[in-house]
Amino acid sequence: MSIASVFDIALVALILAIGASTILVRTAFAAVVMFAVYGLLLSIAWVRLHAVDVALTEAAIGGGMTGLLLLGAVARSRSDDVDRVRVGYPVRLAAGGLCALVVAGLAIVVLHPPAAVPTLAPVVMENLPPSGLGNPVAGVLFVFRALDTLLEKVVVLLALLGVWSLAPDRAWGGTPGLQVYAKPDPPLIFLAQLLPPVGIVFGIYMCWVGAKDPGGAFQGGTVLAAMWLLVIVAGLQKAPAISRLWLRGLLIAGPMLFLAIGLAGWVFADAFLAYPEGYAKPLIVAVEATLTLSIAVALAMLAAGPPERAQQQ
Amino acid sequence: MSSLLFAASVFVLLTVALGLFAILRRSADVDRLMAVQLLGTGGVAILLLLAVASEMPPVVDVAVMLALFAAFAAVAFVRNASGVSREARGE
Amino acid sequence: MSLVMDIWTICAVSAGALFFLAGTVGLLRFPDTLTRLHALTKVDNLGLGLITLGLLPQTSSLLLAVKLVIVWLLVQLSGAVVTQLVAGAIRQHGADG
Amino acid sequence: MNAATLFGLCGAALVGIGLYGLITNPEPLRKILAFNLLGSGVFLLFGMIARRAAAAGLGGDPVPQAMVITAIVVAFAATAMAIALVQRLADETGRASISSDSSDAVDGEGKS
Repeated sequence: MSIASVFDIALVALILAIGASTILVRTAFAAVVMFAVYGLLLSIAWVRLHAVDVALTEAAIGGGMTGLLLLGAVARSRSDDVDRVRVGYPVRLAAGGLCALVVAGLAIVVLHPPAAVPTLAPVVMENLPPSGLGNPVAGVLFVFRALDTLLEKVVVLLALLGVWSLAPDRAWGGTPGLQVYAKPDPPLIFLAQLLPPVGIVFGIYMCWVGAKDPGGAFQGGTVLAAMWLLVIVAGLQKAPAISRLWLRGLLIAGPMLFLAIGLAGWVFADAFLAYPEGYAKPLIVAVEATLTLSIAVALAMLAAGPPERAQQQ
Repeated sequence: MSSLLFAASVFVLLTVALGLFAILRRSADVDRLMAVQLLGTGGVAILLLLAVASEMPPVVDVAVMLALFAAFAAVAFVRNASGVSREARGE
Repeated sequence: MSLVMDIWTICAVSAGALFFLAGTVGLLRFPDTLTRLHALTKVDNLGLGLITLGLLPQTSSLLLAVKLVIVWLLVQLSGAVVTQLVAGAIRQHGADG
Repeated sequence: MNAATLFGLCGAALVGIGLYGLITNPEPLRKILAFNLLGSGVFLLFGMIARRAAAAGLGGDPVPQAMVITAIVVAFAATAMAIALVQRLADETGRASISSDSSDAVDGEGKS
């Protein structure tokens, strides 16, 4: 057994243990902390699977952003484990049996791969050079399956609309409930002044390097979102009211540009979302840059939750 | 050299696992805050070792990401843990 | 020359790994939350620093080497501040045994 | 056993763990967490498929990898939506659990 497989086995064991403790631990707060740890560990697993793009996304979203999102929910429903309804022993046993069956079924599928593994990698590599990109994952996201990526942005916007529309009537158009709970905290303010410059540079770098190496608009956008949230949480800046025009403009700028270029493709390259020859890379970079901003704002607003306070005039 | 660096990453992974176990054994919520912090340093060390051992330079970017978001998550958790208690005391 | 570099890498990385072990032992053995926090952050940051130093000669480009140092500095900085915050939270809740 | 298979099995086990949590835990927040766990198990299965299909000098098939990236972002959006729903429910009804009022064991599962 090579030392690399020892690493993999240890990592898998740790991931499973942390995953199980996410389910079994008593308080909701502890479960959320475990889930953040789980997300960070999972990004190491993605590195071992040679999927660095995914590792970047998982570290950012699975580890950090989902943690913040869930925490907001925990903080507001502090009724946990006081009079928690426990599911009875027979049900748990039956559920355990069912889950064991599901796992067994999946394991059989995993252990019996098809004789000829289907792969699209050669096709991707063959068609990548005309786009001018060097990162095959970015190629799939922005050239071959651009429609998926466009629709994904729409899904994120729809989810944001859904979250916003869950606000009580009096708070509509107001400020999200990302409250600054406590008095200003000097170390936190220090961090919120020092980390964002680093983070913003790294976010732009992610977006830029995404054309060639692992990285891209999602990863860059998530970093920017996190830095913005950090500044808000530290109380250095107020969360914006969701009725602000600049906010809404930024939200739709990326998808709109993407859509416009897609429609223009009909005229200039005779297919929706096709890029005219020779212009593919500059167009993709432009789309990625705007998408990074839109994703940053959308993810930050999703994590901030529905508006809770009416806008002060 | 590569297998040696792998061995080092296994070692660090095991110490991180042990550390997580030590942290999770305690029942207090504040103790758990340290788990993220532990992953912040240990996870970065593991990723740097992997990046050099398997000659995948972009993995260093994952390490940066991990460091940034471990700090971010830790801030969110601390903010939350302290915010709620202050609210409960009516400050 | 490369042999010297390799020996340096081996020494520094092993020392770094040992510091990680020391940090974990501290986590397991120290009596209260604040001292455990101390063990966790100081020792682990030192371990990470040694590992980074050890990896520097093995990097293929200067840019990568600079990036490694930046990662370490970033962890140092955020680690120091986050530790302060955690310690503040612990003091507020009262450290437990 | 190679690394891809190992992580595939890990994904399968995570699906099981997530499913168990989804069924047995009455708190909506914990259900959302469990569902995320289940989802990440499925993502790992995709990762296994991508890794096995490594060809043309790549470490993995980029198509499933790109799908997983999209999926992670969409899962985040869905989680945000679910949390907002749960919170509104809690605000309206004042209850943190979606099991029915009787603490009957079977209901905890059935009403979710």
